[in-house]
Amino acid sequence: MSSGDNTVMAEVQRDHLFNLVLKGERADGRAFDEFREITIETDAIDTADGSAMVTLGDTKLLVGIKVQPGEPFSDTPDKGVIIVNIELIPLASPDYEAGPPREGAIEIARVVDRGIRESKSIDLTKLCITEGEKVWIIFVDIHVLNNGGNIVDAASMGAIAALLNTTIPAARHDLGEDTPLPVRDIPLAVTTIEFGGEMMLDPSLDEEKIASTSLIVATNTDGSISGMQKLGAEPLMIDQVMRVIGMAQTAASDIRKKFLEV
Amino acid sequence: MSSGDNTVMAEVQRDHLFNLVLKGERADGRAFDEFREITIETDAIDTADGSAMVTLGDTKLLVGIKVQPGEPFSDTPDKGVIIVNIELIPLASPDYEAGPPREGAIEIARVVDRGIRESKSIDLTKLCITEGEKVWIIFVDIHVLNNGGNIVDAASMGAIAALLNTTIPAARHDLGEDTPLPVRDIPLAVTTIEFGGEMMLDPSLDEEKIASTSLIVATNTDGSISGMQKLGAEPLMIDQVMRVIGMAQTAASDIRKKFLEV
Amino acid sequence: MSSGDNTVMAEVQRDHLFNLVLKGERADGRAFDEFREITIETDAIDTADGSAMVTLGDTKLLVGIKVQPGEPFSDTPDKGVIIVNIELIPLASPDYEAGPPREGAIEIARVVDRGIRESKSIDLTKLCITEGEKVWIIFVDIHVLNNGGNIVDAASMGAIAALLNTTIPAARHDLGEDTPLPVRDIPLAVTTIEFGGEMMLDPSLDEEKIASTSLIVATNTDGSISGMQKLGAEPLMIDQVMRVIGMAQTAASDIRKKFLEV
Amino acid sequence: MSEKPEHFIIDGKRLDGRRRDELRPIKIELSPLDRADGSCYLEWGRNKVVAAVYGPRELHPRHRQNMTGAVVQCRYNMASFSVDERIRPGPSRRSVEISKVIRQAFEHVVFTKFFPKTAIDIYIEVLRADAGTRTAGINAASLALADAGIPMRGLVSACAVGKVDGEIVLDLMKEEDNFGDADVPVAMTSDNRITLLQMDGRMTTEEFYKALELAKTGCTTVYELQRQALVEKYDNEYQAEGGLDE
Amino acid sequence: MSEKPEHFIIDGKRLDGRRRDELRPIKIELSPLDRADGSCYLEWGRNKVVAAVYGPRELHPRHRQNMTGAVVQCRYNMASFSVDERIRPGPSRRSVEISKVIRQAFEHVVFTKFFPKTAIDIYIEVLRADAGTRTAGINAASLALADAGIPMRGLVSACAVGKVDGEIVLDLMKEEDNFGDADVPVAMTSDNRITLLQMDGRMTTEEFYKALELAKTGCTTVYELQRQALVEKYDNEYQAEGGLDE
Amino acid sequence: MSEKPEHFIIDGKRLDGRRRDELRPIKIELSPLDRADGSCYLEWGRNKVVAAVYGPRELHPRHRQNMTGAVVQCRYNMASFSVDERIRPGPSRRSVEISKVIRQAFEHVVFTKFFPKTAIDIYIEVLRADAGTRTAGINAASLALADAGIPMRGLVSACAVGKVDGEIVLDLMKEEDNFGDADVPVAMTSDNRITLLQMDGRMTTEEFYKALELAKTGCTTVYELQRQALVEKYDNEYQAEGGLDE
Repeated sequence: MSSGDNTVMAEVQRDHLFNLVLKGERADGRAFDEFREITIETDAIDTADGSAMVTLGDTKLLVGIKVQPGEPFSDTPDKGVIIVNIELIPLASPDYEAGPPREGAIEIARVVDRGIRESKSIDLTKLCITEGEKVWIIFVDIHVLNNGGNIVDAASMGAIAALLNTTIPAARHDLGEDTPLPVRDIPLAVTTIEFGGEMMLDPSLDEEKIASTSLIVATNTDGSISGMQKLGAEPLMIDQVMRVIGMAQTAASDIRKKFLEV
Repeated sequence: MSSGDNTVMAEVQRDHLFNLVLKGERADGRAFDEFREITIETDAIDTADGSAMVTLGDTKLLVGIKVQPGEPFSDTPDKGVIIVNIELIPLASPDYEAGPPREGAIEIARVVDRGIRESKSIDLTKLCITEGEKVWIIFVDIHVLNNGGNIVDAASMGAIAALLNTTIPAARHDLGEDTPLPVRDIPLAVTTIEFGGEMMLDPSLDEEKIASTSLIVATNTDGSISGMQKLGAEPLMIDQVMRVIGMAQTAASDIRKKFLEV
Repeated sequence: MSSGDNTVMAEVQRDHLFNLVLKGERADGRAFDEFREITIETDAIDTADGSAMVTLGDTKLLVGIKVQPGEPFSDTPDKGVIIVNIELIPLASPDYEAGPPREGAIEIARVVDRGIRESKSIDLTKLCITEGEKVWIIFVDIHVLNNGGNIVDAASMGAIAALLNTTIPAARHDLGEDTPLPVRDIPLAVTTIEFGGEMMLDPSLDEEKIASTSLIVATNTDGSISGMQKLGAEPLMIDQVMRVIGMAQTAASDIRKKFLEV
Repeated sequence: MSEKPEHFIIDGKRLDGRRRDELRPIKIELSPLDRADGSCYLEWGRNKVVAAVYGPRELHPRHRQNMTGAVVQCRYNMASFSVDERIRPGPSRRSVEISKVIRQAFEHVVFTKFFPKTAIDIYIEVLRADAGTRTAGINAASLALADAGIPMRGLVSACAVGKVDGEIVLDLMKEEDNFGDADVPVAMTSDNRITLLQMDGRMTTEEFYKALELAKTGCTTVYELQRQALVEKYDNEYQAEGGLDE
Repeated sequence: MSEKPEHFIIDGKRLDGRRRDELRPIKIELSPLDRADGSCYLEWGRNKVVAAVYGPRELHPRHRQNMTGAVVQCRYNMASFSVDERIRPGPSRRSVEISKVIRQAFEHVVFTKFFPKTAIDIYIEVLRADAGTRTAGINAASLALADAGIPMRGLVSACAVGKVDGEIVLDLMKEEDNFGDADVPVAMTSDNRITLLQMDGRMTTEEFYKALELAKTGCTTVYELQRQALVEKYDNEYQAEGGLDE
Repeated sequence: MSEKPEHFIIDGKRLDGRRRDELRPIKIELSPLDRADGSCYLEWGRNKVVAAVYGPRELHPRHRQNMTGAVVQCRYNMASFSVDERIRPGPSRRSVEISKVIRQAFEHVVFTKFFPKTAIDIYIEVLRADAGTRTAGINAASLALADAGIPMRGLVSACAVGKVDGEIVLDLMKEEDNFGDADVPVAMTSDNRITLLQMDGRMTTEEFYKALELAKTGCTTVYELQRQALVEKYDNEYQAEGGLDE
């Protein structure tokens, strides 16, 4: 299948989608700035300290949080640690292979990680147990079950939803009473692809494959930006970037209100 | 050679062995429930804390035990640890390759491990030095030198023979006097293959290759069962399983008496 | 390129160099016992605790030293540790590949390591901080930037030059005042190749490729030998070995005086 | 980590109220994933597993191909958050062994001969683990294979039997698995051909025979649930496609 | 590890005396390595990086080849002694990500179509790191590509912009990077097409726009330095080869 | 770990009673393993090693094949229990280096040209290590190659020489190796062509010359033992096959 990317079928599909774009349409009938259907179910897994099952169109993923005491980094002895990991397991797509995470998975994990970290959404100083010795380590494990396109946005929603749902299991470790993880902001990463000169949100799998370039923008509740990553070979102009930022802010605000500020 | 498995020669050999089975015979003249010649030489390696060199027909392997202080598992703070490892080194067979242990080696190691562990042959609570901090770790390393078939049974004999021969090197670690490792039972794994509707013990290399299925049964001195593993695609019926258990018990009892209860 | 090693071009080059050797000549006009131009620039990298940039003809490499507190080996509780590592990064040659160090890199690192260690150039007992608990670990990282032949000799010069330039960063670790690393001797490894019955020092890349065999000899300031390694399939006779030792001693003495005893 | 209970069976009831021969509740959802050729989500007590099947499809690298039939491959994996103590991602010795025995549980029933040179890939992900994840995985994988339209002799059904307080019981829950005397995972076809059999612990021959017989009734119950799930799905599809008018 | 400074900008001057829109000094040396097809050594403030390019050359294994163009590959690596705390040799998650975004920064400008089935390999080694190693690496790699004679639409120039003390500044130094509010590495062509864009930290939309505009002027300055280095080199070669008489 | 002895040589005798130029006892058993094409078990003092040879046989992957001759490969490995402190299974930097120098010790003597595209694999397992495992391994491998019928120019024989208490001695035992002043492993053909030479420690040129001469006599003694083992084996086989009547 992946070997078919350069074939006649791929050409035909590309042309078809391009012609639609010229008419201002997308294959599934959505507007360019419209997301597919979203569901977010928290508390999905009771062995996790926080969890969320997300569907975004056909995309389905599960985020599980584990909170454990551990050593701080030597350059931030008074801060907790967040570790975001994404597993693109072969169950989720014919294109994924078993083995250690590859470039693509590492990039997604790091982009989601920066979105959370840079927004200062989690006050890491509150996760210090004994300075220089013991802090809470927050493992955010993103388990993709079905890749229907736009893993990044689904992972971003799932990660913050699961964090909002997380309890610090202090009692289990004889470190006092359980408390909810303090979350101060709701950062959301939104992916925009460029194709045929148009900008589109929430790419489906087919759209993702033919996109010339894409830009991920993470924004916060107050509209500020806390992360950005350009993917793909085609360049972008400054005005295009600014337009994408606006689209991402609006979309993130909608999703935040509908699904996360409850 | 391994690429020849699907060839005409393999077909011919299969037919030949099948015709023998119809006549109630095996290629090397043994009865279906007869083991090849066994030798077990303990104390083979004086750098090990216990050791045994086993030959089983053409199969030859060396088991070395190392006992070292180390940390217990967090869920069993008052118990020692047994770690069984098998090395199918390329010296032992044209079919083995260098590299980390593969599926087959891992399975054998785990089956031998369970046979010992589940029989409670080693009283792990006696291997505790300081609860939660320090216990004796028993490394059982099985080094296969010549694969002539039925590695599992040879490894099982070698492992328990070496354990019976093991000294806890307490003096070397300033932890009191050396004592023999306390062994309470003599579990033995016995492999039975099914071929042509017949059940045969101790498969040779050729028999192993053509077996439809095989069942490993670990039994103890009192005849109780402490481990079982079915290998291969062909299914077994309940009555076949029960028949195999009987064969394994008898064979194990013979081997135990002849070689291990000295 | 490396696939061309068995080609007609390689044959032609071999013949050409062979004909030169018959006339007592080398392709670059050097005498058989003559080194290419050497430059050694120390203090090249201020994030390292010691460093040296070496050029040897076209060969260019950078040695960086990092000194960190760490645990001693259990069999030498009162001694510091030297760890020599060489990175044959793909930037340095079309023949190098990314990935963990291969046979060749490991051998070079170990030969350079032994040259330093066995000469007792560094008094490891002076690197003990708290016996059995904490000692200084000296990481000697050799970063090859351009492989123009004879990496070993360049690495050996670079390693000792960088060590002579190294400060123990005690203050940074609250372990007293910074002191220079005590270096007692200046061991140097010199490579001699055999080709067409002649012995030649400091092989260029082309000469290295066609050498039948080579012998690395590490010698010290007093002329004593502190390391040797034969590479390549062709055998050597005892008198050849002794001749090579003499060449290596003379060459090392020259280099030591010119570049290292300042 | 909980403590070992003093008794596992009190007044004929187990810790979760079940009888000795009773299975935990099972919930099956077919085809939850659309990228895979077949898939199944299954809850078994507090276990949550999902299985997906891809294939028959081209097998790389080529030297692994079998000229005379499909190669069945299996990867059993536990999500890092599926148990109390976080699991490091990646294969462990345990998961490698379980992947192998699950694969062999299916090699007999899949008609591999129809698809030379291809692979049939079974992926099992444990999202939430209680005792019995391998048998739950097999039951889900069996349905995912059917959902993918892979030709098979029949379904494989699995359950574990074990021994606690000296008694043989069906379908161990976590405490029974951790602190009990024996655990016997079994998989079989609907005509009681055993395709997976493992054993941990210590049992007499008589106990073991009783255990296998109990496993047989357990697998039969599971088989009925599996069959029903498939029937429902095809009924629904049939009606969705217009029933008799089609 | 230094402490966070109280102020980053005092009397309009930054900690190292630069203005808000001023780059650190840049020094370029072309073709320092003769094994590579093209190479460049670059110092940027206290950063020291070297880039080498090999290719177009045969790509192995074959299944990675692209029938319709060259495959651009990139490996960004930090020497173990390039920072205060020794780095373990080998790829890290960070270096894998940076290698990827650098590769994509060049895929647009390299005329890959001319060289089907081949690889163009970009290697970047950071010998001494201050803030901004990825942008320094891109600038060096751009020149190494030119030095290797790889046909390109134009050079790629890169610099970072950031926010400290609430102000947008050009080309963050280490303290500004470690303790500042935001860091935006940008790479673009001479006609301001952005080929790399990342962002760390927190900024308003207005600040971000200002940052991009500042990055544009920074990249333009870098571009002039790159161009000048190439012109000088070709001038020298021209004269070395006999100037007009040739 | 034992302590360093005060003297290594007392009244002309070494710690184990040997003279300066005396080898430890050597015991050779040919063909102990039947799966390999050739094999040899060898005890040397308290060292116990086994060597096996496979080949000439097909070499995979194909790009490693040499069109003009066999590729000699070697894997030297120590069993985890072969020394006092357990060794983690798998290759170490030390074993990789030793595997390489052993391979090169044989490349000269094996007639590789007869077998293009194939591999000749030498496997050496150290079951019990005292000092001198690499030389013991070479001696065993040399016989395993002969046992496998690989055409060779001749046998390779190896031993170590060293320096203790300021004197040059043959065949270091463990204490001498651990605490002595130098160790020189040597392998050579019966006409004294050196195919392996390494050195650890510190020696003057004169001492080194003496060491090599002593190694020569040591290797000659080893060669005689190797030759004798082969002669005995072929004598036995000849008689087993019926002697003159055959």
